[in-house]
Amino acid sequence: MNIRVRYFARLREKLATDQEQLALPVGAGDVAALCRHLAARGGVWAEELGGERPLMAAINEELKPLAASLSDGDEVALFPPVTGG
Amino acid sequence: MNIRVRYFARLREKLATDQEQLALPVGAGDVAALCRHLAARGGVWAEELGGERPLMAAINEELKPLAASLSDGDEVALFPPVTGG
Amino acid sequence: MQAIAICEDELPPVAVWHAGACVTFEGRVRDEQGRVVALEIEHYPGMTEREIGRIADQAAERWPLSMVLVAHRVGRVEVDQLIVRVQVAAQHRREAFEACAFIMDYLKTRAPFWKKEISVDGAASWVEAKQGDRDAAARWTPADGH
Amino acid sequence: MQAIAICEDELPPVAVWHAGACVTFEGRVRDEQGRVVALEIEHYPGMTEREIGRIADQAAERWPLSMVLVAHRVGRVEVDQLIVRVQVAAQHRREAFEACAFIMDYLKTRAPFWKKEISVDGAASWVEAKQGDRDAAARWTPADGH
Repeated sequence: MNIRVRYFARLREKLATDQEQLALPVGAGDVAALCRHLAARGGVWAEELGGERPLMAAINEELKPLAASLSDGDEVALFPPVTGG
Repeated sequence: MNIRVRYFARLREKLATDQEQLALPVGAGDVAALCRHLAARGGVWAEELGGERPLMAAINEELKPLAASLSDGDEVALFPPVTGG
Repeated sequence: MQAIAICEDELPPVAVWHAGACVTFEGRVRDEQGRVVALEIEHYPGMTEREIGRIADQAAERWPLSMVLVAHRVGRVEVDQLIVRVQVAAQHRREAFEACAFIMDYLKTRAPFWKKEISVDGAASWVEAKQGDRDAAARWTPADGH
Repeated sequence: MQAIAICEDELPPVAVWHAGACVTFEGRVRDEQGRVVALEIEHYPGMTEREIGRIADQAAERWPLSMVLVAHRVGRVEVDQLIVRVQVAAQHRREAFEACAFIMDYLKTRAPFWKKEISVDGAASWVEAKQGDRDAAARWTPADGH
């Protein structure tokens, strides 16, 4: 299952990347599982995505809870709580 | 005790007057007593000021309850509930 | 800063402000399904300005505001023209929203204006005060826990 | 009528509207006691417009509205410049006030914008989300009885 992951704001800066393509095992689960997968890289990945810091997620440009399931071709965005307005 | 009484909106039209000077006995009481005094004229005065229709009052350009006391030289305004804004 | 304008002609333009947040309310003459062509607005010169000043002062006591402007038409106002503008600036949005709504609710129930509707056939009738406006103003009194 | 503008430059002028009531919220960059000279606002192009559209749709489902306009700056915004405008028109003032406050509360907690403060010495730091904004948004959810 292929997904694109995008990072914004503090995450984009800390992870030093704004997006990447990932190939995950089929049925790899939900956004939280994706975060665990990424946090396993260690370093800033563990710091930012290991569950210590508040995180929001969108799937295909729509806000979703971390328990939302992923499908092949999804664009997942991970970002800190929004601060517009 | 001399007071000026002003009428606005529907009252001004129905009573066919916008203001008058009145000489009342000293200690003539409150706005409600003034209304009874005026309503005793009968006709439209009784209809408008006899207690059947909602009424607001101001003394010296400040909203007051009908139980507010009058003093010599006061300007009393009587009018229907306001509808601005 | 507080300013009150009672206008026989068009309302002045919206003011420039300097703060974090600004909420502006504007009301226009509605045609009421084509029935109404204009309003005639009577007021109590002198008291009108003083009462609106008291309402603005009360708002400034309840919330930290940096600007309150109230402008209101009197005389004949045609359908679709502005009747009233209340513009409130504050550091934070909640204060600006609440103060602006408070001023409108009090203006509707305390400022000495009376509207007369002029209909298509030239007939004129005084607008009756609405219970909804009295209820809206009552929600700001301490008895309601606000 | 619904329109959303994500602006790299100044916000468009306030729109002409035709209804009984209009409430406009505007927010400016505060200097935070002289500490801040500008904001840099990042967003998620595509999602930003869609999410604001969903927020405006939710407002239009809750209240009968005749117009919703949302304009928001992105990129560098200097102190005292406008960041955001939400303009809502409706037949009655209560609906316009509530819908405008609702849209602002949801915009603050759901639209994908992130602010970075640029200080006098050139240092940049991401603004942290505020619990007060989450509380403000939560008051519109059914669990709170609203």
